[in-house]
Amino acid sequence: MENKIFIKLIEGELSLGECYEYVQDDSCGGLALFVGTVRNNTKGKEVLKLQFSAYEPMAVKEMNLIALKAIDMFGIHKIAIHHAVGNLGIGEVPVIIAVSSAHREAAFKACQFAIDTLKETVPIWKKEFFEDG
Amino acid sequence: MENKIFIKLIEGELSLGECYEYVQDDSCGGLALFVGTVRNNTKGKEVLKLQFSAYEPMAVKEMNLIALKAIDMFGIHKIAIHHAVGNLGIGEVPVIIAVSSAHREAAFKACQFAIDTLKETVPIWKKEFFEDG
Amino acid sequence: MKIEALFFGMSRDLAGQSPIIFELDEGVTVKKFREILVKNYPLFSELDSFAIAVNESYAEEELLLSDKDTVAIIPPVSGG
Amino acid sequence: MKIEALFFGMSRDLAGQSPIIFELDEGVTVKKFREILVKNYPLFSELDSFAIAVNESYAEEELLLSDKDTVAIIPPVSGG
Repeated sequence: MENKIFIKLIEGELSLGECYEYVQDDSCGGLALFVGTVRNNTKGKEVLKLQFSAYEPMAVKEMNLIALKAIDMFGIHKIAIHHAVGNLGIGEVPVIIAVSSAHREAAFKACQFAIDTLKETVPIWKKEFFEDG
Repeated sequence: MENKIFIKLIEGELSLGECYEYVQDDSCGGLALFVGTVRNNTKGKEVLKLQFSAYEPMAVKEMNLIALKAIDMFGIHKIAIHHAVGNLGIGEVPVIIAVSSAHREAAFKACQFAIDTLKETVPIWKKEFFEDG
Repeated sequence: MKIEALFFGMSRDLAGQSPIIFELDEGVTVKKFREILVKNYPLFSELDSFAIAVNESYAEEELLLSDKDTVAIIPPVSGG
Repeated sequence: MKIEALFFGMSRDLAGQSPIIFELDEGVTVKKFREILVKNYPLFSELDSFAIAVNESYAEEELLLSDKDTVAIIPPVSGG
Protein backbone atom coordinates (compact mmCIF):
# COMPACT_ATOMS: atom_id res chain seq x y z
CA MET A 1 0.00 0.00 0.00
CA GLU A 2 2.89 2.33 0.81
CA ASN A 3 3.69 3.21 -2.80
CA LYS A 4 0.11 4.34 -3.36
CA ILE A 5 0.03 6.99 -0.61
CA PHE A 6 1.98 10.24 -0.26
CA ILE A 7 1.31 12.13 3.00
CA LYS A 8 3.01 15.43 3.78
CA LEU A 9 2.63 17.80 6.74
CA ILE A 10 5.11 20.63 6.46
CA GLU A 11 5.83 24.22 7.29
CA GLY A 12 6.25 25.82 3.88
CA GLU A 13 4.69 25.91 0.46
CA LEU A 14 2.71 22.97 -0.91
CA SER A 15 3.11 22.04 -4.58
CA LEU A 16 0.21 21.15 -6.88
CA GLY A 17 2.75 19.90 -9.44
CA GLU A 18 4.33 17.54 -6.93
CA CYS A 19 0.94 16.05 -6.03
CA TYR A 20 0.00 15.73 -9.70
CA GLU A 21 3.28 14.04 -10.62
CA TYR A 22 2.94 11.58 -7.75
CA VAL A 23 -0.55 10.34 -8.58
CA GLN A 24 -0.37 10.48 -12.39
CA ASP A 25 -0.09 7.02 -13.91
CA ASP A 26 -0.34 5.69 -17.45
CA SER A 27 -3.01 3.19 -16.39
CA CYS A 28 -5.28 6.00 -15.17
CA GLY A 29 -7.74 8.02 -17.20
CA GLY A 30 -8.67 10.59 -14.60
CA LEU A 31 -7.25 12.67 -11.77
CA ALA A 32 -9.33 14.68 -9.33
CA LEU A 33 -7.65 17.35 -7.26
CA PHE A 34 -8.80 19.60 -4.46
CA VAL A 35 -6.88 22.70 -3.43
CA GLY A 36 -7.90 24.59 -0.30
CA THR A 37 -6.96 28.26 -0.23
CA VAL A 38 -7.08 30.85 2.55
CA ARG A 39 -10.16 33.04 2.07
CA ASN A 40 -9.99 36.78 2.69
CA ASN A 41 -13.10 36.68 4.87
CA THR A 42 -14.96 34.53 7.40
CA LYS A 43 -18.62 35.33 7.94
CA GLY A 44 -18.07 38.80 6.53
CA LYS A 45 -15.06 39.64 8.71
CA GLU A 46 -11.87 40.45 6.84
CA VAL A 47 -9.12 37.89 7.50
CA LEU A 48 -5.45 38.97 7.47
CA LYS A 49 -3.76 35.60 7.88
CA LEU A 50 -4.19 32.14 9.34
CA GLN A 51 -1.98 30.10 11.60
CA PHE A 52 -2.23 26.32 11.44
CA SER A 53 -0.94 24.11 14.26
CA ALA A 54 -1.09 20.33 14.45
CA TYR A 55 -0.58 17.37 16.74
CA GLU A 56 1.88 16.28 14.14
CA PRO A 57 2.48 12.54 14.66
CA MET A 58 -1.24 11.89 15.10
CA ALA A 59 -2.18 14.15 12.19
CA VAL A 60 0.11 12.15 9.89
CA LYS A 61 -1.40 8.88 11.17
CA GLU A 62 -4.94 10.15 10.58
CA MET A 63 -4.10 11.42 7.09
CA ASN A 64 -2.68 7.98 6.34
CA LEU A 65 -5.85 6.31 7.64
CA ILE A 66 -7.96 8.49 5.35
CA ALA A 67 -5.80 7.50 2.37
CA LEU A 68 -6.09 3.79 3.23
CA LYS A 69 -9.87 4.08 3.58
CA ALA A 70 -10.17 5.97 0.29
CA ILE A 71 -8.23 3.23 -1.53
CA ASP A 72 -10.34 0.56 0.14
CA MET A 73 -13.72 2.23 -0.42
CA PHE A 74 -13.26 3.58 -3.95
CA GLY A 75 -10.62 1.33 -5.52
CA ILE A 76 -8.53 4.31 -6.58
CA HIS A 77 -4.98 3.99 -7.81
CA LYS A 78 -2.98 6.58 -5.84
CA ILE A 79 -3.63 9.42 -3.42
CA ALA A 80 -1.62 12.36 -2.10
CA ILE A 81 -2.73 14.35 0.95
CA HIS A 82 -0.56 17.37 1.76
CA HIS A 83 -1.21 19.89 4.53
CA ALA A 84 0.73 22.95 5.61
CA VAL A 85 1.33 24.20 9.18
CA GLY A 86 2.51 27.63 10.34
CA ASN A 87 1.45 31.03 9.02
CA LEU A 88 -0.47 31.32 5.74
CA GLY A 89 -1.53 34.49 3.97
CA ILE A 90 -4.65 35.12 1.88
CA GLY A 91 -4.71 32.95 -1.25
CA GLU A 92 -2.06 30.57 0.08
CA VAL A 93 -2.68 26.84 0.18
CA PRO A 94 -3.17 24.91 3.43
CA VAL A 95 -4.26 21.66 1.79
CA ILE A 96 -3.99 19.72 -1.48
CA ILE A 97 -5.57 16.35 -2.22
CA ALA A 98 -4.85 14.50 -5.46
CA VAL A 99 -6.37 11.19 -6.52
CA SER A 100 -5.84 9.08 -9.63
CA SER A 101 -8.12 6.32 -10.80
CA ALA A 102 -8.94 4.30 -13.88
CA HIS A 103 -12.37 5.95 -13.82
CA ARG A 104 -13.19 9.54 -12.93
CA GLU A 105 -16.27 8.86 -10.79
CA ALA A 106 -14.14 7.05 -8.20
CA ALA A 107 -11.49 9.78 -8.30
CA PHE A 108 -14.05 12.51 -7.54
CA LYS A 109 -15.71 10.52 -4.76
CA ALA A 110 -12.42 9.65 -3.10
CA CYS A 111 -11.15 13.22 -3.32
CA GLN A 112 -14.30 14.58 -1.71
CA PHE A 113 -14.31 11.85 0.94
CA ALA A 114 -10.69 12.68 1.81
CA ILE A 115 -11.19 16.42 2.27
CA ASP A 116 -14.50 15.96 4.14
CA THR A 117 -12.93 13.44 6.52
CA LEU A 118 -9.74 15.45 6.97
CA LYS A 119 -11.80 18.40 8.17
CA GLU A 120 -13.51 16.17 10.75
CA THR A 121 -10.75 13.99 12.11
CA VAL A 122 -7.22 15.25 11.47
CA PRO A 123 -5.87 17.08 14.55
CA ILE A 124 -5.01 20.40 12.93
CA TRP A 125 -6.26 23.75 14.17
CA LYS A 126 -6.45 27.08 12.45
CA LYS A 127 -6.33 30.42 14.21
CA GLU A 128 -7.69 33.39 12.28
CA PHE A 129 -6.19 36.85 12.57
CA PHE A 130 -8.66 39.63 11.77
CA GLU A 131 -8.25 43.25 10.72
CA ASP A 132 -9.50 44.46 14.09
CA GLY A 133 -7.19 42.16 16.08
CA MET B 1 -20.16 36.46 -17.18
CA GLU B 2 -17.21 36.62 -19.56
CA ASN B 3 -14.58 37.21 -16.87
CA LYS B 4 -15.71 34.07 -15.05
CA ILE B 5 -15.13 31.64 -17.91
CA PHE B 6 -11.90 30.58 -19.65
CA ILE B 7 -12.42 28.21 -22.60
CA LYS B 8 -9.51 26.88 -24.63
CA LEU B 9 -9.40 24.39 -27.50
CA ILE B 10 -5.88 24.12 -28.85
CA GLU B 11 -3.36 21.90 -30.55
CA GLY B 12 -0.57 21.65 -28.01
CA GLU B 13 0.04 21.16 -24.32
CA LEU B 14 -2.56 22.16 -21.72
CA SER B 15 -1.37 23.76 -18.49
CA LEU B 16 -2.71 22.85 -15.05
CA GLY B 17 -0.96 25.92 -13.63
CA GLU B 18 -2.69 28.23 -16.09
CA CYS B 19 -6.11 26.82 -15.16
CA TYR B 20 -5.31 27.07 -11.47
CA GLU B 21 -4.11 30.68 -11.73
CA TYR B 22 -7.20 31.67 -13.69
CA VAL B 23 -9.78 30.33 -11.23
CA GLN B 24 -7.96 31.06 -7.96
CA ASP B 25 -9.47 34.00 -6.12
CA ASP B 26 -9.01 35.40 -2.63
CA SER B 27 -12.75 35.15 -1.97
CA CYS B 28 -12.74 31.39 -2.59
CA GLY B 29 -11.96 28.66 -0.12
CA GLY B 30 -11.86 25.73 -2.48
CA LEU B 31 -10.81 24.71 -5.96
CA ALA B 32 -11.73 21.42 -7.60
CA LEU B 33 -9.80 20.27 -10.65
CA PHE B 34 -10.17 17.39 -13.03
CA VAL B 35 -7.35 16.30 -15.33
CA GLY B 36 -8.03 13.70 -18.00
CA THR B 37 -5.01 11.73 -19.16
CA VAL B 38 -4.50 9.29 -22.02
CA ARG B 39 -4.64 5.72 -20.69
CA ASN B 40 -2.26 3.08 -21.98
CA ASN B 41 -5.11 0.63 -22.57
CA THR B 42 -8.76 0.42 -23.60
CA LYS B 43 -10.62 -2.74 -22.64
CA GLY B 44 -7.33 -4.56 -22.28
CA LYS B 45 -5.91 -3.51 -25.66
CA GLU B 46 -2.67 -1.56 -25.54
CA VAL B 47 -3.03 1.99 -26.83
CA LEU B 48 -0.12 3.73 -28.56
CA LYS B 49 -1.58 7.21 -29.03
CA LEU B 50 -4.80 9.10 -29.51
CA GLN B 51 -5.85 11.62 -32.09
CA PHE B 52 -8.50 14.19 -31.16
CA SER B 53 -10.45 16.10 -33.77
CA ALA B 54 -13.19 18.65 -33.20
CA TYR B 55 -15.89 20.67 -34.90
CA GLU B 56 -14.04 23.60 -33.45
CA PRO B 57 -16.45 26.57 -33.49
CA MET B 58 -19.30 24.44 -32.17
CA ALA B 59 -17.07 22.72 -29.59
CA VAL B 60 -16.07 26.11 -28.18
CA LYS B 61 -19.74 27.15 -28.06
CA GLU B 62 -20.74 23.96 -26.27
CA MET B 63 -17.88 24.29 -23.77
CA ASN B 64 -19.05 27.83 -23.08
CA LEU B 65 -22.63 26.62 -22.57
CA ILE B 66 -21.41 24.06 -20.03
CA ALA B 67 -19.54 26.77 -18.15
CA LEU B 68 -22.60 29.04 -18.10
CA LYS B 69 -24.80 26.21 -16.85
CA ALA B 70 -22.28 25.26 -14.15
CA ILE B 71 -22.21 28.86 -12.88
CA ASP B 72 -25.99 29.02 -12.96
CA MET B 73 -26.61 25.63 -11.33
CA PHE B 74 -23.94 25.64 -8.63
CA GLY B 75 -23.22 29.31 -7.97
CA ILE B 76 -19.50 28.82 -8.48
CA HIS B 77 -17.06 31.70 -8.87
CA LYS B 78 -14.95 30.85 -11.94
CA ILE B 79 -14.45 27.94 -14.32
CA ALA B 80 -11.82 26.98 -16.87
CA ILE B 81 -12.44 24.26 -19.46
CA HIS B 82 -9.44 23.43 -21.66
CA HIS B 83 -9.31 20.70 -24.29
CA ALA B 84 -6.55 19.65 -26.65
CA VAL B 85 -6.86 18.51 -30.26
CA GLY B 86 -4.34 16.68 -32.43
CA ASN B 87 -2.08 13.79 -31.44
CA LEU B 88 -1.61 12.88 -27.77
CA GLY B 89 0.68 10.22 -26.33
CA ILE B 90 0.13 8.04 -23.26
CA GLY B 91 -0.04 10.11 -20.06
CA GLU B 92 -0.65 13.34 -21.96
CA VAL B 93 -3.60 15.56 -21.08
CA PRO B 94 -6.60 16.00 -23.41
CA VAL B 95 -8.75 17.87 -20.88
CA ILE B 96 -8.50 20.03 -17.75
CA ILE B 97 -11.42 21.48 -15.80
CA ALA B 98 -10.85 23.87 -12.90
CA VAL B 99 -13.55 25.40 -10.71
CA SER B 100 -13.34 27.82 -7.79
CA SER B 101 -16.06 28.44 -5.29
CA ALA B 102 -16.62 29.88 -1.83
CA HIS B 103 -17.55 26.36 -0.74
CA ARG B 104 -15.98 23.09 -1.81
CA GLU B 105 -19.18 21.09 -2.26
CA ALA B 106 -20.27 23.35 -5.14
CA ALA B 107 -16.79 23.24 -6.69
CA PHE B 108 -16.78 19.42 -6.75
CA LYS B 109 -20.31 19.18 -8.14
CA ALA B 110 -19.67 21.76 -10.86
CA CYS B 111 -16.38 20.11 -11.87
CA GLN B 112 -18.02 16.72 -12.18
CA PHE B 113 -21.02 18.16 -14.03
CA ALA B 114 -18.68 19.87 -16.49
CA ILE B 115 -16.63 16.79 -17.37
CA ASP B 116 -19.71 14.53 -17.51
CA THR B 117 -21.50 16.95 -19.84
CA LEU B 118 -18.43 17.61 -21.97
CA LYS B 119 -18.17 13.89 -22.68
CA GLU B 120 -21.81 13.84 -23.82
CA THR B 121 -22.22 17.02 -25.82
CA VAL B 122 -19.00 18.64 -27.01
CA PRO B 123 -18.28 17.69 -30.64
CA ILE B 124 -14.82 16.23 -30.18
CA TRP B 125 -13.83 12.76 -31.33
CA LYS B 126 -10.93 10.58 -30.37
CA LYS B 127 -9.37 7.98 -32.58
CA GLU B 128 -7.30 5.30 -30.85
CA PHE B 129 -4.17 3.79 -32.37
CA PHE B 130 -3.41 0.30 -31.13
CA GLU B 131 -0.26 -1.81 -31.06
CA ASP B 132 -1.65 -4.16 -33.71
CA GLY B 133 -2.67 -1.37 -36.08
CA MET C 1 -32.24 26.26 -51.21
CA LYS C 2 -28.58 25.44 -50.66
CA ILE C 3 -27.48 23.63 -47.51
CA GLU C 4 -23.84 23.00 -46.66
CA ALA C 5 -23.37 19.71 -44.78
CA LEU C 6 -20.26 19.06 -42.67
CA PHE C 7 -19.31 15.51 -41.68
CA PHE C 8 -17.32 14.65 -38.56
CA GLY C 9 -15.79 11.60 -36.95
CA MET C 10 -16.93 8.33 -38.44
CA SER C 11 -19.53 10.06 -40.62
CA ARG C 12 -16.78 11.68 -42.70
CA ASP C 13 -15.49 8.24 -43.74
CA LEU C 14 -19.03 7.21 -44.67
CA ALA C 15 -19.73 10.35 -46.70
CA GLY C 16 -16.36 10.17 -48.44
CA GLN C 17 -15.92 13.94 -48.33
CA SER C 18 -16.82 17.05 -46.33
CA PRO C 19 -18.42 19.49 -46.89
CA ILE C 20 -21.14 18.39 -49.31
CA ILE C 21 -23.60 20.91 -50.78
CA PHE C 22 -27.25 19.83 -50.93
CA GLU C 23 -29.84 21.49 -53.20
CA LEU C 24 -33.16 21.05 -51.39
CA ASP C 25 -36.76 22.21 -51.73
CA GLU C 26 -38.12 24.62 -49.13
CA GLY C 27 -39.82 23.08 -46.09
CA VAL C 28 -37.21 20.46 -45.24
CA THR C 29 -36.96 19.73 -41.51
CA VAL C 30 -33.97 18.23 -39.73
CA LYS C 31 -35.87 14.94 -39.58
CA LYS C 32 -36.50 15.03 -43.33
CA PHE C 33 -32.86 15.91 -43.94
CA ARG C 34 -31.80 12.74 -42.10
CA GLU C 35 -33.97 10.70 -44.46
CA ILE C 36 -32.49 12.41 -47.53
CA LEU C 37 -29.02 11.74 -46.16
CA VAL C 38 -29.61 8.03 -45.61
CA LYS C 39 -31.28 7.71 -49.04
CA ASN C 40 -28.32 9.35 -50.81
CA TYR C 41 -25.65 7.70 -48.66
CA PRO C 42 -26.97 4.24 -47.73
CA LEU C 43 -23.85 3.67 -45.57
CA PHE C 44 -25.37 6.07 -43.02
CA SER C 45 -27.84 3.43 -41.96
CA GLU C 46 -24.81 1.71 -40.38
CA LEU C 47 -24.37 4.57 -37.92
CA ASP C 48 -26.27 3.69 -34.75
CA SER C 49 -27.26 7.25 -34.16
CA PHE C 50 -26.09 10.70 -34.98
CA ALA C 51 -27.09 14.17 -33.87
CA ILE C 52 -27.55 17.07 -36.23
CA ALA C 53 -26.38 20.58 -35.56
CA VAL C 54 -27.63 23.58 -37.50
CA ASN C 55 -25.42 26.64 -37.54
CA GLU C 56 -23.24 25.25 -34.72
CA SER C 57 -26.03 24.32 -32.29
CA TYR C 58 -27.79 21.02 -31.69
CA ALA C 59 -31.10 21.10 -33.54
CA GLU C 60 -34.53 19.69 -32.76
CA GLU C 61 -35.94 17.22 -35.29
CA GLU C 62 -38.80 19.58 -36.19
CA LEU C 63 -36.58 22.58 -37.03
CA LEU C 64 -37.09 23.87 -40.60
CA LEU C 65 -33.88 24.36 -42.57
CA SER C 66 -33.29 27.67 -44.34
CA ASP C 67 -31.22 28.66 -47.32
CA LYS C 68 -27.47 28.85 -46.54
CA ASP C 69 -27.77 26.92 -43.27
CA THR C 70 -24.76 24.90 -42.25
CA VAL C 71 -25.75 21.44 -41.11
CA ALA C 72 -23.29 19.23 -39.23
CA ILE C 73 -23.48 15.48 -38.79
CA ILE C 74 -22.38 14.66 -35.24
CA PRO C 75 -21.79 10.97 -34.51
CA PRO C 76 -21.47 10.03 -30.81
CA VAL C 77 -18.76 12.27 -29.33
CA SER C 78 -15.75 10.93 -27.45
CA GLY C 79 -13.82 13.89 -26.13
CA GLY C 80 -12.55 14.37 -22.58
CA MET D 1 0.52 5.27 37.16
CA LYS D 2 1.90 8.24 35.23
CA ILE D 3 -0.04 9.70 32.32
CA GLU D 4 1.32 12.46 30.11
CA ALA D 5 -1.45 14.78 28.86
CA LEU D 6 -0.95 16.97 25.78
CA PHE D 7 -3.22 19.94 25.13
CA PHE D 8 -3.96 21.33 21.68
CA GLY D 9 -5.84 24.24 20.16
CA MET D 10 -8.08 26.08 22.56
CA SER D 11 -7.52 23.49 25.30
CA ARG D 12 -3.90 24.60 25.65
CA ASP D 13 -4.99 28.09 26.66
CA LEU D 14 -7.41 26.59 29.16
CA ALA D 15 -4.82 24.25 30.69
CA GLY D 16 -2.19 27.00 30.81
CA GLN D 17 0.61 24.58 29.85
CA SER D 18 1.31 21.40 27.90
CA PRO D 19 2.26 18.68 28.65
CA ILE D 20 0.94 18.05 32.15
CA ILE D 21 1.83 14.86 34.04
CA PHE D 22 -1.01 13.18 35.94
CA GLU D 23 -0.43 10.64 38.75
CA LEU D 24 -3.47 8.37 38.66
CA ASP D 25 -4.67 5.15 40.30
CA GLU D 26 -4.97 2.04 38.15
CA GLY D 27 -8.35 1.44 36.49
CA VAL D 28 -8.95 4.89 35.08
CA THR D 29 -10.91 4.89 31.82
CA VAL D 30 -10.93 7.67 29.23
CA LYS D 31 -14.35 8.68 30.53
CA LYS D 32 -13.05 8.87 34.11
CA PHE D 33 -10.03 10.85 32.89
CA ARG D 34 -12.36 13.47 31.40
CA GLU D 35 -14.01 13.89 34.80
CA ILE D 36 -10.66 14.25 36.56
CA LEU D 37 -9.63 16.84 33.97
CA VAL D 38 -12.76 18.97 34.42
CA LYS D 39 -12.46 18.67 38.22
CA ASN D 40 -8.84 19.86 38.21
CA TYR D 41 -9.31 22.46 35.46
CA PRO D 42 -12.85 23.85 35.83
CA LEU D 43 -12.30 26.00 32.70
CA PHE D 44 -12.65 22.79 30.66
CA SER D 45 -16.38 22.79 31.26
CA GLU D 46 -16.43 25.79 28.87
CA LEU D 47 -15.26 23.60 25.98
CA ASP D 48 -18.36 22.36 24.16
CA SER D 49 -16.79 19.04 23.41
CA PHE D 50 -13.39 17.52 23.02
CA ALA D 51 -12.12 14.18 21.84
CA ILE D 52 -9.40 12.23 23.60
CA ALA D 53 -6.61 10.41 21.86
CA VAL D 54 -4.48 7.80 23.56
CA ASN D 55 -1.05 7.14 22.06
CA GLU D 56 -1.93 9.09 18.92
CA SER D 57 -5.25 7.41 18.12
CA TYR D 58 -8.80 8.45 18.94
CA ALA D 59 -9.92 6.47 22.02
CA GLU D 60 -13.26 4.98 23.04
CA GLU D 61 -14.68 6.24 26.33
CA GLU D 62 -14.37 2.79 27.92
CA LEU D 63 -10.66 2.32 27.16
CA LEU D 64 -8.54 1.73 30.28
CA LEU D 65 -5.47 3.93 30.56
CA SER D 66 -2.11 2.30 31.24
CA ASP D 67 1.09 3.55 32.83
CA LYS D 68 3.10 5.83 30.50
CA ASP D 69 0.20 6.39 28.11
CA THR D 70 0.17 9.68 26.26
CA VAL D 71 -3.25 11.26 26.33
CA ALA D 72 -4.10 14.16 24.01
CA ILE D 73 -6.97 16.60 24.40
CA ILE D 74 -8.40 17.29 20.94
CA PRO D 75 -10.85 20.17 20.70
CA PRO D 76 -12.90 20.40 17.48
CA VAL D 77 -10.41 20.36 14.61
CA SER D 78 -10.32 23.03 11.89
CA GLY D 79 -7.72 21.98 9.35
CA GLY D 80 -8.19 21.85 5.61
